[in-house]
Amino acid sequence: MSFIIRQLKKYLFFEEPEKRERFILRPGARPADEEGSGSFEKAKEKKKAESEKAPEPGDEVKSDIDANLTHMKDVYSIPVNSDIVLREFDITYGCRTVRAFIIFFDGMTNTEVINNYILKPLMVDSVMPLKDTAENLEGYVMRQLMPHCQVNISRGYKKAVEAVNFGGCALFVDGLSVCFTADVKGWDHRGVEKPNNEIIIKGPQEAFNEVLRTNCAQIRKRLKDEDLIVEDILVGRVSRTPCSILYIKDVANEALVQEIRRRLEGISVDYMLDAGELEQLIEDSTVYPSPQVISTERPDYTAELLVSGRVAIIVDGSPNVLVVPITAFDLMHSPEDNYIRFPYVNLLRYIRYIAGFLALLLPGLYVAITNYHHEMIPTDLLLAIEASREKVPFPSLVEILLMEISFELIREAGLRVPGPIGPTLGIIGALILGQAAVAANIVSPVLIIIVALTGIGSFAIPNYSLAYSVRIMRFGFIFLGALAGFLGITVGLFMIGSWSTALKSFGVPFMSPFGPKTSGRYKNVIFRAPEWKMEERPDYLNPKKKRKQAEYSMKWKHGKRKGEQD
Amino acid sequence: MSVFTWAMVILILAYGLIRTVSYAVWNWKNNNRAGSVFIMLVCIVMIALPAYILFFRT
Amino acid sequence: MQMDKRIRFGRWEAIMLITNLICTKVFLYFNRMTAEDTGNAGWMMAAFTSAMALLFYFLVMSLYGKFEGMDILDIAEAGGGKVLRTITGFVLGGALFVLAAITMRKFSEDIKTISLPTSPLSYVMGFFMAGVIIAGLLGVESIVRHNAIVTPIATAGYIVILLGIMPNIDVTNLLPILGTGLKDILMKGFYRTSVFAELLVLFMLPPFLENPGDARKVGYVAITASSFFFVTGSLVYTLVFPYPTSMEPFLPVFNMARLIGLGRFFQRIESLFVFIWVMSALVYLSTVFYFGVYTVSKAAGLKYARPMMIPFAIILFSAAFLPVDLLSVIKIESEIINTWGWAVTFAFIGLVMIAAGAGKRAGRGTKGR
Amino acid sequence: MKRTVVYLRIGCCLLLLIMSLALSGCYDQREIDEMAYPLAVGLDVGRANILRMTLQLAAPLSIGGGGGGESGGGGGGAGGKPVSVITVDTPSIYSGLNMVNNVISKEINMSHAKVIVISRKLAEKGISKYIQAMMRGREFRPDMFIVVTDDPPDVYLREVSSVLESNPAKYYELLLGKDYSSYYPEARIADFHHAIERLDIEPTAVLSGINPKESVEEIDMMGKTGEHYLDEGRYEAGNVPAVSELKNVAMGTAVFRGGKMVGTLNGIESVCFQMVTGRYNHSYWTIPDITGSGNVIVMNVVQRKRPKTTVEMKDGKPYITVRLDLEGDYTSIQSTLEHEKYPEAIENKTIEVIRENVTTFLRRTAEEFDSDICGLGRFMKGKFLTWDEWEKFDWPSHYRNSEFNVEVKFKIRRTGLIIRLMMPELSAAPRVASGSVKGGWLCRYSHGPW
Repeated sequence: MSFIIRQLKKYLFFEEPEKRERFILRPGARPADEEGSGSFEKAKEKKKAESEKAPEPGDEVKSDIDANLTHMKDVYSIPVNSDIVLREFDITYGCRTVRAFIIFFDGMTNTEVINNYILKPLMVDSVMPLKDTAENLEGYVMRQLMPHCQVNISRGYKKAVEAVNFGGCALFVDGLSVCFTADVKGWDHRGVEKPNNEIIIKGPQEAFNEVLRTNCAQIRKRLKDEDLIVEDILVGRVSRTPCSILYIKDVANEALVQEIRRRLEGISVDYMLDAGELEQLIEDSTVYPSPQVISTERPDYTAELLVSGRVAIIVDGSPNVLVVPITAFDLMHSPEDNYIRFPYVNLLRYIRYIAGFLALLLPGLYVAITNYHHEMIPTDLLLAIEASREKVPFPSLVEILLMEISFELIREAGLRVPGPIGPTLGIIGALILGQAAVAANIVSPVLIIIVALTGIGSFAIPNYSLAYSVRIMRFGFIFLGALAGFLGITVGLFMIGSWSTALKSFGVPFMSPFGPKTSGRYKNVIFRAPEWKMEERPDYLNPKKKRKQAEYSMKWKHGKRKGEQD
Repeated sequence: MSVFTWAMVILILAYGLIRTVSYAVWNWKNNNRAGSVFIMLVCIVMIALPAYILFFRT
Repeated sequence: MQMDKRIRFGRWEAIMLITNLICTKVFLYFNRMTAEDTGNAGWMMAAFTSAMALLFYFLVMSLYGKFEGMDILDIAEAGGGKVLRTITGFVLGGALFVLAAITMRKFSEDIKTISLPTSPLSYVMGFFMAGVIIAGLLGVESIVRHNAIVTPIATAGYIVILLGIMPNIDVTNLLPILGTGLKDILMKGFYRTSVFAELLVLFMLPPFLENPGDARKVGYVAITASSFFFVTGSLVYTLVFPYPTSMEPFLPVFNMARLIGLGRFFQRIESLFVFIWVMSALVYLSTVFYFGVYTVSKAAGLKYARPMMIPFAIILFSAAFLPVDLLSVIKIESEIINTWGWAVTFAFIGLVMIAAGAGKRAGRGTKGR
Repeated sequence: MKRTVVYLRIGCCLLLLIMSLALSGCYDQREIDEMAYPLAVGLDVGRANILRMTLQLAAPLSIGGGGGGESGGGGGGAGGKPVSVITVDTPSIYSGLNMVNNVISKEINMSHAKVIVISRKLAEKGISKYIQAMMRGREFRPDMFIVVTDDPPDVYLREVSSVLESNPAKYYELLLGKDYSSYYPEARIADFHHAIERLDIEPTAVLSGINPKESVEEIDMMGKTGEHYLDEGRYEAGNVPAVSELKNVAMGTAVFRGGKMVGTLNGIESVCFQMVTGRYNHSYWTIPDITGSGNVIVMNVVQRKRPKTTVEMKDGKPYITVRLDLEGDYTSIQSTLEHEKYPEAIENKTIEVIRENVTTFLRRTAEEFDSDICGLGRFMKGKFLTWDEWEKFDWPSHYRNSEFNVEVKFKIRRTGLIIRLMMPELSAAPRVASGSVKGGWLCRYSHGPW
């Protein structure tokens, strides 16, 4: 009850809006709080400090192995927890024997590696005579006894537990107040496969999978550039999901990277499992229908977007990578646009925009015209529609809603039915239902055409999320069209337009480069210029380097031939 | 006008009035007396004008 | 004012904003008004009016030099203190408000006439109001950017109308060349400088501009662009509708669009232009309304303009109902707004600037700092 | 967080607004099948009231092809009449629409009316008030055609039953908006309306009528004057020697002065009318043979440029010069004489014929009708500086005194598919003796030397 009153109060009474810094991506901007040094250097220092930070009190690894053992058993609820493996053994060090144990999850780790490169050296090789009888056991274990490439020393339990949770193995040795963590991930996962949802005909056919590092590597192998930075951030208080921020150091705007870092660090949830969740946690407006983040499963497309100065976020366990910031027009681009020749791209884009227009407005326009603007229809068509509607008992609004809803139904059901039945269901649904509905005089035949065109239009939209938003808004336009004809539809367009122009995706106005106007509007927004003309990165991203091509990118066309010179 | 329309009109007017008056109060508290008075005047016009249109104009 | 401090926009957006504000009346009544004033020489009057507006603007702007980057309220304060600032703010805000109310009424009546004849006016106006309130709440950024998108589209639509009507033109309609006489062209043309009344929004813009020096240029470009619309509009209109009948159409451009018929299929498309009209009308209304509220709130020293949107929207909605019928709306429009608008836009602002200049010289400027 | 609250607030406002709008009802919302669409409107002098109005309503089920209902019965619908005609006597157009709504169940929507048919009687009484009423209405289109008939429109509209098109609207659009016959002008209501109010031009309408002939015998009874041919353009609608299933014929022009009809032009005069106004497209002209035998030469005459017209005032009389610039193709030469060899002679003959026709037509408009339908006054306007002077000059009062001078330029450009004999020195064709009138051209085609 008090909550309701509080909410009511919020709506009814004026209270001073809290001071919020709105992030606006400005040209050449450095983050406002760090004059002088770039945010990249700052981040570097921060990371360094973090890795050297002493563990919090109470979290330090004890030098007494029994204490460590009880602690770890406690943490992992051994023996209730059955897939955790705790193996105790002895290390012979010089002439003494030291107790030790390792702990790891069965199934998440590669036992082969543990056996051969961790346990074997520790248990067997340590017996061999030492070349160097240094007193320092810690250094001895680290440098000689663990022939594994990824070993870290941690002084706190937390890090060790984190590592074990993420497919590592922790080694505790008696007498040492540190533990060693080795990365021995070895769970089963999907290999690199063909993309399932963003299918293109020409171009690379590799998709991201669910493994973070594989995904990073997929991008890195395309962008062979040491300036490509992969920054890790753990999101989720409990799940500690590793996420990577990818950007090209000398291209991406530092303020932008800083803002993304800030948003990711500012997420306070327990579990964060997928990129789809992360998208909702970092986007600017959750209510706005269309997505403000590109979520792609194609490494090549991600690389292309990174080159233009955008930033990618990879979430471990999710085959989709988020790329920000974007504008409304980027959502109408397909990865294939880069790989096919320029005349075809323009035709395709043109068709895509028509498809978007149809998917968004066609039913609304149909309702508006048939209910308000009869004079617009050519007389022959008008009489045909009138004849076909003569026996239909519903008003055209009900008629179109009926068909739209059954269309969505077929779509959703087709997704759920297993494998090969899916398309069949679609055909049955579309053909039989449509045909029968017309025969039964429930809908008019013209309407079937409208709904079919709308459906096809919405599938031609390259971005999956955008297609959703278009479908939602379509219903709004149907109602507005039924309310006041073209006036209603125009007011609806105006409202959506106002909202879009007020919106920002990570500091970039959503409707740029048209509102606000920036340069390069005719290069790669609605139309696409030839490849050699793509000299500049999008202006609205304010990248560090404006140009990405030489002025004459086809050098061979200009200078002389070698033979001629000689 | 139907009952529903009346209800809508009254609801909108009441909402606008309460919110604006609360803004005036906020201004008064923040030492903007003149501004507060101005907002109150706006409030009066806001109620008077629709009332005139709805009731008193022949 | 609130977070607006950080909001900036470029020259292009400002030009589009001002041009759309001035040119929306081409869709409404401008052509008929020129025909009523000067017969078939309306295009001459339009050209003369534009030239006069440029001259006035030049004069006003020559006073502006010292105050670069300030809006008219700050200028008034620099010269005449708080009192002048408040007076200026209320005069300008009031003027914008009258413009918004009349245009709102007019557009609603138009839409009612051409596509929703049996709906009550409040129903039609409700749609406009909804758009205006939402744009007002979303703020100046959204309005300005929307202008930058809508104005080119509206221009394209307008040019399509002009091209589509080409087969119907008759060049002899321009004769006798001087229309109802040179005196009419000059005298009425002078008063009709009022069609540039919306320029006063420009004097509120400088703080928002990325480069405050642009304000001057924005004005010149916007006036020139508008004069293009005015002249082509009335020229083509006169060429299509011969003089005595050219005074009749209630909605000149709509009537022109009705005549478009290119073959059996490409005709009866005037309803499509409802899109363009309503769109530019909504942008116009939201801009004028927003800046009206903004000016008044700033003059009253309010910290936030947004909470004033709803009360002022209610006032606007009721004020639009004040004229009893369409004829009185047209009368107000042509006899008050379009006859005396220049007094506010050019004379009043010029006076304020002169006063401010004098005040500054008298030493107030240093104290204000 | 706060931002979302703002959006939520906006969303709530929106929802409330839309709900209120929705609940208050969609006032203008009309389904297509709740409307009846007249395709033509007829106006006549009423007996029971001032005006007799006839509406020709489209019957969608028979035009649009019956409702897609195999199961519903009815089906096909090709059998029914495409239109249904209603006649009411009424004081004015709009009150007539009200009355019609008492008869039929659907609301009348005029936005698809293509043509307005006016009886001659009404036209002679004056129709400007009705035209004005239609121009004011939102539903009437400004591009409706305007037609005057000798017969009552109710009879006329009942007779309209096109054979080639199932949809009468298409029939009207193709018939009246066509550009391949010049025997009647293109008359749209918007132009008509303008012309009523203008000083420098007078309105015209298409002349149409019912051709009642049922059989060829009726044509036989029209009689013929000897062996000489009659120009096909001398007819007016209603007395055209044709028999067809289609009873209504459009031919000729109705001439108005102000809002009142003052006379008619026949087909050939209508052609001249369009030549002078520059809206002439092309038509076949029948030119008598230069030798004076009963044969004819048929010429496809095209307007090359818009005519140049000048008006001079001399001793208070307008001297009007019209310069026509035409060109043409041979379409047929009946005589066996090789007329192709003498293009100049034929050109001159054509010029003579056209000039005579145009001059007669112009004189007729000035002297008989006193109505400047060609808009020649438009060329006088430029001589004045201001509108007041032009109004004071009062062109309509001067027009009847006009002197006309028609200059025609005509050049034969092409010869159709047969080009032989154009150049005498190249042709080695044997000369066929003249005088064999009958079948002369026939033997050229079938027994030619090639």
